[in-house]
Amino acid sequence: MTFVWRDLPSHSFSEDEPTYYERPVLKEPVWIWAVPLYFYAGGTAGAAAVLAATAQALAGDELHGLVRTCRWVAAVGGAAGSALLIRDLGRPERFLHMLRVIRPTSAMSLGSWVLAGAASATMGSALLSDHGGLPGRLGHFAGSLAGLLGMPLAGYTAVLLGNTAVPVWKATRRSLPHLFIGSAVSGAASLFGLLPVDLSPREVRIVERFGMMGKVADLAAMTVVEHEADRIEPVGRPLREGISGALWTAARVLTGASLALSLLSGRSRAKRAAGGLLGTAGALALRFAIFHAGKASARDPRATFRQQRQPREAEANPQR
Amino acid sequence: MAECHPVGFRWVMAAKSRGAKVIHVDPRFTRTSAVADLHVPIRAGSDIAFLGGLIRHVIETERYFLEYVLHYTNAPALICEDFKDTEDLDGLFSGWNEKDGQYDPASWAYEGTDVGPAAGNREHFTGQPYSERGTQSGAERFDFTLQHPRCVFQIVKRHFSRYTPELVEEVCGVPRELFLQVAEAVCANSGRERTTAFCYAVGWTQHSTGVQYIRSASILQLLLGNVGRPGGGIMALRGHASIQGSTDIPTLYDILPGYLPMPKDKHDTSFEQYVKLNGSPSGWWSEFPKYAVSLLKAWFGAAATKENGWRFDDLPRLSGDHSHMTTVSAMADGEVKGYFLMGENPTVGSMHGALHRKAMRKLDWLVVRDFALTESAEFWRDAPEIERGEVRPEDVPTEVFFFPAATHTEKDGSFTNTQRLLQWHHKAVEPPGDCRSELHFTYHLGRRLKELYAGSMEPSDQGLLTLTWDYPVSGESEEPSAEAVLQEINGFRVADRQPVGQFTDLKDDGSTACGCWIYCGSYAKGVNQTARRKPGREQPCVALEWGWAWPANRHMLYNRASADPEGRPWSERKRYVWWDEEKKHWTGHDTPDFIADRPPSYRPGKDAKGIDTLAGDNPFVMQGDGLGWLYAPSGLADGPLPTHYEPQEGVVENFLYGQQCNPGRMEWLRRDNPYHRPWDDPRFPCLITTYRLTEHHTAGGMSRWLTWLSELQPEMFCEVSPQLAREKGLTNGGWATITTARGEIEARVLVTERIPPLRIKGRRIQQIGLPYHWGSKGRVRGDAANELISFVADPNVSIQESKALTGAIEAGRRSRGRRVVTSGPLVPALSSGGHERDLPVVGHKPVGPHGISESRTQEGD
Amino acid sequence: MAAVGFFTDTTICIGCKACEVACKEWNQLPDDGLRFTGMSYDNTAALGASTWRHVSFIERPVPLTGQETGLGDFSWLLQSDVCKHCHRAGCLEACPTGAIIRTEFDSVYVQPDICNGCGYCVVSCPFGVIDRREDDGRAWKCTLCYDRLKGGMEPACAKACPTDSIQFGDLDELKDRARGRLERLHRHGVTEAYLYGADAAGQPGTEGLNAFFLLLDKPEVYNLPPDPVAPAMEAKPAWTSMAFAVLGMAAAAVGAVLMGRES
Amino acid sequence: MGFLSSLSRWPVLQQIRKGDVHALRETARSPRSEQLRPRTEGADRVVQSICPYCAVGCGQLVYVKDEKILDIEGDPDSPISEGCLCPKGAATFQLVTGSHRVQRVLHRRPHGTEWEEVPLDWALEQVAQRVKRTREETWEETTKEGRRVHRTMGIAHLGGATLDNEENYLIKKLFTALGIVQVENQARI
Repeated sequence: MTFVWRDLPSHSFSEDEPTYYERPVLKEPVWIWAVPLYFYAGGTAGAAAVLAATAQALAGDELHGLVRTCRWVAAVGGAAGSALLIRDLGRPERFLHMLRVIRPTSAMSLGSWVLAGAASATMGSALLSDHGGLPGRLGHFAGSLAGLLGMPLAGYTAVLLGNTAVPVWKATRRSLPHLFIGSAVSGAASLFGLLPVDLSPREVRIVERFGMMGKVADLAAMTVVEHEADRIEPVGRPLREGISGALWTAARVLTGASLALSLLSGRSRAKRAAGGLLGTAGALALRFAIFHAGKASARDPRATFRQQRQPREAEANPQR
Repeated sequence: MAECHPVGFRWVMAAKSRGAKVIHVDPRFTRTSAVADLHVPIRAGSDIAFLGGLIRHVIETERYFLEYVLHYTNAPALICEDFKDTEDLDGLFSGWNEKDGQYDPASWAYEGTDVGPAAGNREHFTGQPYSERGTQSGAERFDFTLQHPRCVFQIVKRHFSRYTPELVEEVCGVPRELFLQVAEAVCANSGRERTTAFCYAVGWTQHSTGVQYIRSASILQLLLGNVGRPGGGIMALRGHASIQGSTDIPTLYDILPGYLPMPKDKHDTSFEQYVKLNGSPSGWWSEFPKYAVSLLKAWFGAAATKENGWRFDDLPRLSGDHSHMTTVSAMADGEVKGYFLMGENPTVGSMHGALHRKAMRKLDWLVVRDFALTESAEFWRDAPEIERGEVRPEDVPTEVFFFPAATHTEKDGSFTNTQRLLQWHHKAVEPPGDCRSELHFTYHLGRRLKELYAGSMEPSDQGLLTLTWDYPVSGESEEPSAEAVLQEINGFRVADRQPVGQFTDLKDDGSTACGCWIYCGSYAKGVNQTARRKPGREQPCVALEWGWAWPANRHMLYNRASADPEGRPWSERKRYVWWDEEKKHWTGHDTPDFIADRPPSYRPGKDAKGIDTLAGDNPFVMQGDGLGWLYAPSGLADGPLPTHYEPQEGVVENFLYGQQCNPGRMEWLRRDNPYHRPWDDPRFPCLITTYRLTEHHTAGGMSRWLTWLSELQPEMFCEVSPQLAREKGLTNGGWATITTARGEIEARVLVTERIPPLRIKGRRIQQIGLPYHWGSKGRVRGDAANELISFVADPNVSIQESKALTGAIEAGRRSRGRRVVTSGPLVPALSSGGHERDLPVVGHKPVGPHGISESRTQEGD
Repeated sequence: MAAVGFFTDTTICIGCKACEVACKEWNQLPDDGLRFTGMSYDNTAALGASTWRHVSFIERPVPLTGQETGLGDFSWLLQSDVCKHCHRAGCLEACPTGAIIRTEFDSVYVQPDICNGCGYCVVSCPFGVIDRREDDGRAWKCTLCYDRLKGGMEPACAKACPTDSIQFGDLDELKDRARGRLERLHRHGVTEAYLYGADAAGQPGTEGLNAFFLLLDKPEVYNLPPDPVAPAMEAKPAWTSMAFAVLGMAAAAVGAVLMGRES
Repeated sequence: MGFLSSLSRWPVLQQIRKGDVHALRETARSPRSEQLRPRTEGADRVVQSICPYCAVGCGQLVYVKDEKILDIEGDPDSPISEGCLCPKGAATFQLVTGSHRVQRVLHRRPHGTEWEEVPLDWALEQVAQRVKRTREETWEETTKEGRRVHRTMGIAHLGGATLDNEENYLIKKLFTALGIVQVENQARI
C-alpha cells in the first residue's frame, strides 16, 4: 500500500472536491510487464495471421514466403503471448482454468478462448502448411482459421482494457481498439523489417503498405485517444505526465519516425531494418504507455471521481 | 467510552436511538464524541470546577429532587460549628495540622456525633461514638427546611457558589453557552420521570484529586436523585477483565477481601480493637465482626479460635502507605529484595518507567508471569538506559524467573466485570508447554513454602503453617480446582462444610468460614452461580440469571432509592424496586438492596443496634446513617467536599484559592522524580494528557504482540493541534520529541483538530495527547508515554496523576532518549519564585522515607 | 434462497474496527502491514486482499447536524467499508475462470480453489475492493462469510459490531429498515443523510448494492465512487469499435496484398 | 472413466448443456464451494468463556476441535454483549494461539546477558527458596517505635487485574500469611 502523509489532514479536507486523503479509489492493475508485452505479441500475432490468411486467400502460391513468415510470426506470437499471460498469473499452474467457462461479459474470457484457438491455429498452420497432402491442407485451413481468430486476437485486448473501471482506459474504450489494431498492424509490419528472412520485393511492398496503413491508423488513433481521454482533465493526464506520458510521446515519435522513414524512397535492407526497429519500439512503447497510464489513472482519485461526476453534472442533475 | 469500552457503548447507542442525549466531556474529540449529541472540550485536570459548576447550577436554579434530597441524603444534617470551608481559608478546610501535614477531620463532623465512613479512611472514626442516642451513629440535628446555615445543604451551596458558568469558562476553557447546555440537559433529564447517568474511567481517577472528582459527581447525582435508580448512577468503566474482582478480592495492600481494612500497627493491636475501629455501631458495617471472623476461619481453619483472636495476629500490619509507587521508591532505595509481577508490565504501564527499572535493578530476584517477554521481563537488557550505554546488562544483579502464563481459555475461573457481575469462564484446552495458571503457580508455591517451613516454631511462620491450603488438584500438571477456591470464597458452615447461601447467614462465633463476604452466595446451594448462562433474551433485561452479581445478586446498588420514602416507585417509567404491602416484602426487577422485610415505615428505636438502626427509608445501607453523603463528615484525607485544585504540574494558577494543589496529595520528593514548576513553567508550556485507544490494551502485553491489533495502531504517536504543529514545525506523519523533567520520548505526529488548544484566562493553552500502549518489545514498538510522568498521587487511594501534566514538544526524533534516573537532570533547575504549590502552612508537610510526603501517615494523630 | 446483504449505517459507527478484526479472525487473514499512515485513526487505509472490512475516519471542518461541539465546525465521520456485492458486479462479470460466482445468497464469492490470479477482477471493480494477494497469487475480497451463511450463521463483522452499525439480513427487509432510518434522520433535520447504493434507481451503474450504506456526505468523502458502473454494462461500444477496427485491418491486409500486386 | 467423468464436470460443457449463457452462478461453482461449511460445525465442543480484555465482560464462545481452538467469537446469549465483541475481544483467538506466547520457563542469572530455559519444577523450587531466604532476611516483627507489624517489606507483588478472582484470592491469602503487605495491582493504577 502507498502512504500519504499530509500536513494537517483535517485542514486538507476540501468540501468542493473531497478525496479520502488523496488515496486512490481503485486498485492499481496488479499486472506486470508481461501483460503489455503480451498486448504487443498478441497484436502482432493477430495482424500477422490476418495478413497471412489474406495473402493465402488472394495469392496463395505467389506469396508463399510472406505467408510462411506471417504464419510463423503468428505462431511464435501466439505461443509467446500465451507464455507471457501464464507468467503473469498469480497461480500459473491454473492457466487451464481460463477455459473453465465462457463468460460473454468478460473480455478476458472471450479473449482466452480466442487466444487458445488462435494460438492452436497459428501453430498448426505454421507447422503443417509446409507439408503436402492432408496435413498441408489442414495447415492451410488452420491458417484461414488463424486469420479469422487473428482479428479479435489483435483487438480484444483493447476491449479488455476499455471494459474496466480504470478511468483512462474506460474513457477511451471507443478509440482504444483502433489504436491497438493500428499498432498491431504497425508492429507486425515493423517486425518483418527486423526478421532475417528473404522476401520478394512484392512481398516487401505488401508488408510496407500494410505497415504504413497501420502506422497512419496508429497515429490517428493516438490523437483520438488523447481527445477522448482529455475530455475530463485528470483522466488524460497520464498520457501527458510521468512514465506513461513519456512512453506515450516516445510511441508517437518512434512510430512517426518509422512512418516517415517508410515514406522516404529507397528500399535498402538497412532502411527497412531501421524502420522496423523504430516501428517495433513504437508499438512496444505504446503498449507500455497505455499500461502505465492505466496504473497512474487508477491511482488518481480525482480522475475516478470527475469522470463519474462530470457527465452527471452535465445532465444538470446536481445530486449530492 | 466508545474508545475503550465499545461493547459497553452499545447500550449508550441503544439509549440514544430511544431518545437519550449523549454528552461527552473530554479534552479530546474521540470516537465517543463522534456520535455524541454534545461534545464539550475541557481542560484536562479541571473537572471538579466543571462538576462544581453543575452542582451550583442545580442548587441555584432549584432543580434538585427535593424529596429525594430531604429523605435520602444528609442535606438536612447540621455540621459542627468548628467547620470552616475552603472559601474561608483560601483553599484549606478547617483541621489542617501544620505539624503533621494532614487534616484532622474532627471539625468536619456532624454536630454532636462522630460517624465512621463506609469506605475510605476508617481510622478517622475514633470508635467512640458520643451520640446521645447511644450506639446510633448518624447526625444528631437536622433542619428539614434546609435553611440552617450549618446544614449540609447550605454548606454545599456556599461551597460551590463561586463555581459560576463564568468561572467554569475561565478554569475549564468550556464556553459558557456549552456549559449551560450541559447543565440544562442534566437537569431536564433528572427527576421523577427521568434519570441521568454519568460514566467515567481513569480520566477521572488518575489525578491528585481523583477521589474528589468522583465525589463531585456523587453530590450532583444525589442532588438530582439519580442514585439507586434505573438509568442513573455513576458508572466506573474499568479497563481489565477482573480489575473489579481484584479490588473486591484485593491484590491491594490496604484491604482484605470484601473491603475489610488491613490491620494497622498503631490502631489494630488486637482483634477486638480491629473490630471496634473498623466496624460500625450502625448501618450495615455493624455486621463487620461476622465477616472478619469468617474470613479468618476461611484462612486459618481450625487453628483460628475465639481464644487466639481467630489468629488475627498472624496478619501483617500496615504502618502507612505501602501502595505501588511507595513500594517502587523503597525498591529503588534497595529495601525490597524480591518482586512478583503477575500479568502486569509496569515499566510501560506505570508512571515513570525509568524509576521502575532502576528499582528492579536493585532487586535480588524478580518473578515475571506473562504470555510473552514484556519490557518488564527484559528490563535488564532492553531499555532506554541500556541503549544509551548508561547501564550494562552485566551490571544488573537481579535474578529473573519468567513463567509463561496460561490464558483464560486454558483455565477455569471467574472474572468480575465493571458492574460487579461475576462470570465464570470454562477451561477449553490444556495450556501449552510450561504455561500454567496463576492458580497453579500460587498454589504450588504455597505448598512448597509450607514444606520448606514444616516444623518451624517461629512465630513468624505460624500464619503460613496454619493456613488452610488443601485444594484438590487434577491432571498431570496438578492444577488446583478453581471451583474449590470459589467454594471457600463463597463460604461454608464449618461443621459440615455446606456452602453458605448468603452473607446474612455468616456468624461471628467461628461456625462459618467465608473468604469474601460480598461474594457469599456465588456458590449458594452448592451451585456455581457465576457459571449461570440463561440467555439474555430468555429473561427480563436485568438478567438476574446470567452470572452472579455481588452482593447477593443485586445488579444495582442502593436500589431502595428507586422507590419513594413510602416504598412506591417514584414514577411508573422508572419503576425498579418497591415495597409490596401485601406480602410485606421488597420486590421488583432486581434483588432489592435492602433488608427484605423492613417496611418503609420502620423507624429504629432509641436502643436499636446494628442493622436495626437502618430506618425503612434509609437506602444507603452501608453508611452508618443510611444516607447518601453530599458532605462527607469523615473518611477522606483531603476534605469533606470536592474543591478545585490544579494538578501537580499545571499550566495556570489556581483561580479559586491561594492553595494551588491538593494539600493532601502524595509527593515523592526525590532527585530521580523531579517536578516542574507548579504552573507557567517556561520549559514545559504544554498540557499533556494520556489515554488508551480502542485497538490496544493498557501496557500492550495483550495487544502489541497480535498482528490483527498491531496493524490498526502500529506506532506510538502524539496528537497535536494544527496550531501547535505550525508553531513547532511538526508535520503529520513525521516525528516529534516530547519532554518532561523525567525523560524524553519520540512519537509520530498526528495533527488533528480533535485536540483543540484551549483559551484559559485569555491565554491559549496547547494540549498534547499521548496514548501509552507502546514499548520496546512486541510486534509494534514505540516509546512509552509513562516515561514522562512523575510519581504524585491522590491521598485517599494513592492513584497517580497521569491525566494532566506539563511538557514540551519539538519536531524531530529524540536524539538522546535520556532519563533523569540515569542521565542526571535533563533541564536546569528553575527557582520557583512566586510559584508555590502550597500555602505556607501546607508547605511544611513532613517528608518520610524514600522522599514520600503524604497526608495519610498514622504517625500524626 | 433470499438475497441477503449488509446495511451499514455510518451514523452510528464508532470506528472501533471490531468488524476489521472479527473478519480477520474468522477468515484467518494476515496483517496488511504495520505502518503508521497519519490518516486520522485509519492505519488500514483501504480494503484489500487481506482486509475485507475497512473503517474510514474522516475529520471534517463541517458540523454534523444535531451535534454540538466546542470545536466549532468539526465532525468526525466513521464508516466501515466492505465489498458491495453489487447486483451488477464488475469483478464477477470480468472473471474469466468462473472463480467468481454469484451464490445462492446473491453474494459475490471468489472461489479460492478456482482463481488463478489473472488480475482482471482487480481493474474491473469500480469500488477498488478486490485485490490480488502478493504471496498467494489469488484474488480475495469479502465473501459475505459464505461458509457461515451456509451454516446459518451471520457474517463475522455484523455479529461483532457493537453498535449495530453493520446490519446483516434479508435484503428487502434491510432496505425497508434503511428507508425507515433515513426518514427518521430527515425528520430530525439530518437532511444530508442519504442511502448509497440501496437500489438501481440511485445507482444504475451497478443496479444497486447488496451491501449499501447510509452516508452523511458526498460519496467521495468516504472514498466511494459517486456513480460507479460495472464495466460490462458499457462494453458494447468497445466491442463495436473493435469490430470496425478489425474489419479495417482486414481491409488493410487485402489492400496491401492487392496494392503489392499492382506495382 | 476418470477422464470422461472429469470432462463431464467441465463447467463449459454444463454451460452449453444448460444453455447458461453467462455462467455467473451455479454452473461455475466448484465442488469445494458446494460443500463449504463453517469450520465451527466440526467443533468437538463449544466452551463458554468471558473476554479477557476490559471489564465490560462480554461473553465468548470457544470452539475446540482435537484439543485445539478453532475459533473464538461473541456469545449471543450474553445479556451484556449479545454476541458483539470489540476489536480486542475479536482478536482473542490470536492472543491465545499466537506464536508470541513463550512456552518454556526462562531464567536469567544475576548479571547474565541471556535467558536460559529451565524446568518448571526447578524454577518453582528456586522461587520458593528465594521467598524463604528474603523473608527471613527482612522479617520485621516490630517497628523502631516498638509497634508489632509481623511482616516483611522485602518482598512485593504487582498484578492481578487480568487474573481470576480465585487466583487473586490465593495470592492475597498466601502472601498475607507470609507477612507480605506490598501486594498491589492495576486497580491502583
